[in-house]
Amino acid sequence: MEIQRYVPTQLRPARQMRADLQQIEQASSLDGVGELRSVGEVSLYGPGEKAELLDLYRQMYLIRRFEEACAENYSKGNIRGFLHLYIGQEAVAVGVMSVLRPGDYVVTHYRDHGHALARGVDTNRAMAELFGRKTGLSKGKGGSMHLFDASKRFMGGHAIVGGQLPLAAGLSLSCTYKGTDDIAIVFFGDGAVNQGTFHETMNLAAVWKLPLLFFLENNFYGMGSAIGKVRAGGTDFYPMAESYGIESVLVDGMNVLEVREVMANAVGKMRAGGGPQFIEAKTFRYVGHSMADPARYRDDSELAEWMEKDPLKTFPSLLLARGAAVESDLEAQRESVHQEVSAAVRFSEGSAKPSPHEIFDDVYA
Amino acid sequence: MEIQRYVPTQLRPARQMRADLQQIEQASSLDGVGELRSVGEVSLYGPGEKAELLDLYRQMYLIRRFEEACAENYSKGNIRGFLHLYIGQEAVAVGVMSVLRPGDYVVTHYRDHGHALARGVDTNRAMAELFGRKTGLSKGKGGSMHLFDASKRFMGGHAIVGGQLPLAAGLSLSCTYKGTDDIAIVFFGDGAVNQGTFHETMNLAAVWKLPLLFFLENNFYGMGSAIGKVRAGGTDFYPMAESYGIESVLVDGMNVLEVREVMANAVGKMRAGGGPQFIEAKTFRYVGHSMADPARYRDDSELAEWMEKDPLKTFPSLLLARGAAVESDLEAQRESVHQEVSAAVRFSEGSAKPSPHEIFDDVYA
Amino acid sequence: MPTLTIREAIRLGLDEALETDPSVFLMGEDIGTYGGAYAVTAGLLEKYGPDRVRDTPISEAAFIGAGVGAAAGGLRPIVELMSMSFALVGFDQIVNMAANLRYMSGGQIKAPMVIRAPTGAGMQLAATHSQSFETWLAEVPGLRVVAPSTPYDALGLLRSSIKEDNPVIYAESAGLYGASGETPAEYYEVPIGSAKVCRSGDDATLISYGHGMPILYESAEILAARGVSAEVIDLRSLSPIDTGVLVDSVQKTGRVLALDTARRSGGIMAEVTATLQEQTSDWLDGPVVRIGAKCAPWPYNREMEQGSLPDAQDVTGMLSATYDL
Amino acid sequence: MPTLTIREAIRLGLDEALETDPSVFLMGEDIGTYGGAYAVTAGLLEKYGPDRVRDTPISEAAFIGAGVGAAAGGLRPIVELMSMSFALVGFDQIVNMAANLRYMSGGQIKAPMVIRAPTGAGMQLAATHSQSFETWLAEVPGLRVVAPSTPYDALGLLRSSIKEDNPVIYAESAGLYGASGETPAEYYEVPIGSAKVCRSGDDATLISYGHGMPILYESAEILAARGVSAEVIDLRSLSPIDTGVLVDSVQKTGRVLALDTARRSGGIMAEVTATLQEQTSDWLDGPVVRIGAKCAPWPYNREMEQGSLPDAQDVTGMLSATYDL
Ligand SMILES: Cc1ncc(C[n+]2csc(CCOP(=O)(O)OP(=O)(O)O)c2C)c(N)n1
Ligand SMILES: Cc1ncc(C[n+]2csc(CCOP(=O)(O)OP(=O)(O)O)c2C)c(N)n1
Ligand SMILES: [Mg+2]
Ligand SMILES: [Mg+2]
Repeated sequence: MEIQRYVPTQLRPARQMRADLQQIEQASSLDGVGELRSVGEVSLYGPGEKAELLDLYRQMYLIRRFEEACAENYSKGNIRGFLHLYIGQEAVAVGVMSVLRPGDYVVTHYRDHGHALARGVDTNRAMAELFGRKTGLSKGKGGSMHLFDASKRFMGGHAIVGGQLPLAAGLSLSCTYKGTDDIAIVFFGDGAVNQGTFHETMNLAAVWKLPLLFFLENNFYGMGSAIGKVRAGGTDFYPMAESYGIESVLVDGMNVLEVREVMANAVGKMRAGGGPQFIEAKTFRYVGHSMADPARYRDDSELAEWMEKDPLKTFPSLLLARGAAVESDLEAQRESVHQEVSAAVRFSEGSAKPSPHEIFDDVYA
Repeated sequence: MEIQRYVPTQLRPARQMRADLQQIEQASSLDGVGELRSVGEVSLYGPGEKAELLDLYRQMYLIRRFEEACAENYSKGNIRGFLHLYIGQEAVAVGVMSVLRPGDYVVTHYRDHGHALARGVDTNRAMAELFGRKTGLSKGKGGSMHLFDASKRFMGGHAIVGGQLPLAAGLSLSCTYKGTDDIAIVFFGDGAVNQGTFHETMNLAAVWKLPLLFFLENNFYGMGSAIGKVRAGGTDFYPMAESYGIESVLVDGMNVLEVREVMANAVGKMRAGGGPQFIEAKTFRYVGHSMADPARYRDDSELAEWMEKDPLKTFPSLLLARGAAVESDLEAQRESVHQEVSAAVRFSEGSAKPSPHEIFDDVYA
Repeated sequence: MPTLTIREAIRLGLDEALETDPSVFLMGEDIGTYGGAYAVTAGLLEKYGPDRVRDTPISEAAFIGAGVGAAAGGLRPIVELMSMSFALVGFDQIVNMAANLRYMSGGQIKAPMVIRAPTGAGMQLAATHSQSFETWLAEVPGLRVVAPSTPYDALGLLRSSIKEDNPVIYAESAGLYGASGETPAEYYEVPIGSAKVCRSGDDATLISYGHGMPILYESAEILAARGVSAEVIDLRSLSPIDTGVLVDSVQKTGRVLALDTARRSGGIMAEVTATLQEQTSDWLDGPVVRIGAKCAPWPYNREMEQGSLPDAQDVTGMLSATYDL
Repeated sequence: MPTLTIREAIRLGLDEALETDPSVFLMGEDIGTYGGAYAVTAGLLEKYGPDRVRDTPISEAAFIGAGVGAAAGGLRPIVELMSMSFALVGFDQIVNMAANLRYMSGGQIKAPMVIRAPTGAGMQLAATHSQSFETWLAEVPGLRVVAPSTPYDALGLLRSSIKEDNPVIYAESAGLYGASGETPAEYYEVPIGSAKVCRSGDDATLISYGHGMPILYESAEILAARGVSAEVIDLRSLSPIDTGVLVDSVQKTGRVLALDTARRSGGIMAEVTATLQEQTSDWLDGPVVRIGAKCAPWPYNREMEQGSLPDAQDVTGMLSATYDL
């Protein structure tokens, strides 16, 4: 079967939505998001925004470096079980989270480090969880696939494909039930679209007009299966949202600013009571599905093409080109990230392991 | 929530597909179907076709009368458990089955009497099953919701909403696997569309190009739930098939000839290797969901509107008007049906009940 | 004391919770306009409106999971399944999500929700609609499972279940909705995890729950007529099982029979049997007697279905055979 | 005799069936191009092509059900699940469809299919990925359930499972794929429903299956060193259970321990315990000893996970405590 490759020109340019967006911004409360600008207008930053842009870079770099440390520590046997890296997809998590408020709920699948870190989860405790330590977010009980931080409304880390979607629907229901304009967002992969829960949750969210943002990270493979082999109707998923009456949009998942802009638009509509939204980001994981996967099922050339759009190259270049940062700004971020990640590894190594009698803790409330 | 009513003019007239159909008929082998004519051309029947048309009437009348006898015997306590009547939807089953060949597989849900009878299942044994007798199709083990006749490739009768769809996919796979041009058809209701299995099976059938015909009997209610309350995106389901790359069509489920024509078209394409097809028929059950349901959730006027299109009135009128039958032809059919149904009840009453030791039979092959 | 049916007792408990706790809401197929497949929720939509009595699509996986999410978001959803048999299409959401969420998050999240469902055979609904999956769910750490057999327990356990901070499976014997009994007007609760000695006796301990209880009462009467005094215990809670009450009774009587109206092999009575033979072997006059339905799928035909279900003759017969009673 | 790992033995069995029986085909997630999550099916796509080695979408319910349908249509599908834990999203198709189809149709239809899946804990995959649902499925009338612990049994049971006219759950202990052993070059089968006495002894009977077997062997060695001669039995088949072999052994030894690497409560060993206490109570020196994993969801952390799993110390310790051995 022929696999349709992602062609950037298929994207609905985020900029077309600017008018829309501005209306919405006035109508709703996008706390802490500030005025959004598309890529071409980055040079128009104000003083606060420069720091914000740099921070986007820092976060993407943090995820990348954190995961490189994960891979390293997996080889050393400090991390075990299934480990799924997010490397290549960083622009998605960072762009998305930059738009959310503390009251919003975030739910994702097992490829969750990037989402957790971008949501502001403590780096030490995230790494300690992977090390299976007592100081880990889930006290060592969850591991890589089950990162949780309820204080950040980061509600996991779920390892059954598609299983997280209904949970997120319920969380979003709790937001409207309580009369808030908080929302829930749920991340899932192209493979998860083939689970019945995807379909059931799309319908439920639409029928009940839930403030649930379906965020599909389409990285073209579900484990070793290229989309075209396991999915009818092409490699674009966002058009199918229409059959549920859910508005949908496609975005370049390698471009953090576009993600951010598309998100702000969708979230604005949701806070104003518009019901669910669907965003599909085209992206790519550079490494295998998990540490066990050498990714023999795909071409090096496919990877190489995507790496040209690597957000950790393109975004800093843009910042430099537009005068939003100078090289030393970037270097300072990288340096601080290196320290943060090393500290997280040291923290984890130094943390106690849970004792066997804790097996029975946390089974019941 | 406003419930969208079915408006006949929304139908894609079956006749528009005539050109298409003729091509297909030449390309494939529609054994025993004969040349199809749409309603307006019924007067052009040849001698064999007259008998065929009368038979369509007979079958619809048989289903109606059979089910009236079911209701009667439910009140008497001869039939128990859940009993779901098909009254009002007869044109669908009869139109559909008239196009199928003996090698095709038929799978349906718990509202299955109509499908079974139209498929040619023995009336006596069908009724005996409802009576829970040894002579029943399933030896009294299945009851109303689980009619099976493997010799007719009638593969049930399934009582878990949506559960029958994957089974039908597997049956259709067996057809192509063995290199035949047999197909499988699966019936389901508007409520079943909300089960994950619907979505998963649509995708699987499309990806694997299975000869599986998805036949949706949209009777506007799933038990007491009007579609609009439990389903996003309106009361038409057939457009969503497109998001799986499955060709779909809407048909008037009260018009047996239209159903037949649309079916012949779809089945022709499938036999020619075209993969799955989707047909949605708008129809209505005149009675409650099951014998326990007085159907208080809907207006009498809605029912009255549908009953004006009752196939057991409109179809015989058409036959008379076009000269395809005279009143005595119809009367003869009715008389023979009455005898058949009475005989089935007598057969069932007279049949032995299974003995308790048979509980353990048929658990394992 | 007012006399209520189990159906009415449950409705009362739901009504009361909706009235007093704004975080409580109901979800399920046809629980609103239709009033519920077994009419348990009749009238509640009219009283509390569609935000609190929510008709769902036929999407068990989605709305069970949405219940978990709503609970994790601070609400107290009560989810109705039309049948325990339909739990299967949402089993992953119950077993992997509701039950594991707290543990996987290291105790950060709680999911206080109740899943109610009619369960059991006896209504000629055949193989797919007559099953008792509460016995499987009772094995799952993280869940609580209760199963009332009287209106008193139905109301008392429902109150405890709604207050409980863990997900609770509330199994309603489909054949008992119409069973009636006295229910105090004053507020009371029946704690989860407490079995009840329904009739005390010295010669044998009879254990069951739900639909099995009427069979035990009938058996006890037959035994009494023979001069055998049977102690009858209703588990009421399948998770946790109140082992203490069972062990005390068996230590007194030295003879025990565990009856399930679901299939005999596996299930909750295998667990009860295994536990009792372990903890009371020094007191027992013979093996624990285990009785259940025949190990076949449930047939439609009435005689076969009734023949598959255990009855008082089976109970008294097995007791004589094993203990010479 | 050639030495194979369990992984290789299963692959050999699949290869052989594909080669000899045109009605056999494989379905599952990533079993083709990727070669299978545990590399069991590696190389088979290349050899037999995509019609017979079918990569599926991540739609367990659909493709398990499609397996049932294909079987009902006369084929012999072998369905791989990436994990027994994922059976839950397709549980309805297994329990209500595969198991009940024959019964509901009054014996008209048979569904000869095999569902293979890695099962069990020990790989730090945490709560949702470490479960052993074969013990639930073993309770379902209409299904057969087998679970090999050696390459010999893996191949022999796979052959029988593929020939079997009923749906078979073939549970592969995830921790044992690499275990190796001798496998005759001549054709043989291991019948479904036959337990194996792996080591004979007179003083105690030790029973387990799958991943529990290495623990029993180690225990038997420790006991032997103490002068206690243990008979070790591998159930191999969880449905039906070969009660005869178990009863014979217990009648000889008078002492019995049943070990499960899944959680202790409920499950197959509750059934074994309940059955043995009933059928061998006159021969037993004490209660049947039942050992299993701790009753909590599976934790990720290695020490906790290992602490949760039973080991040889638990076995020998419990035997001494109960039987003074
Ligand atoms: C129900 C279920 N089936 C199978 C798996 C095994 N599995 C884990 S991840 C995965 C691939 C998912 O792909 P996708 O949704 O595209 O996400 P990605 O890994 O690409 O981020 C599979 C098959 C699972 N965890 N749950
Ligand atoms: C999984 C599952 N959930 C719920 C039910 C109960 N139930 C039986 S039929 C039905 C309504 C189905 O409606 P629809 O699919 O529209 O078919 P119709 O009855 O209208 O023919 C429901 C909710 C069931 N049998 N299975
Ligand atoms: Mg993917
Ligand atoms: Mg309907």
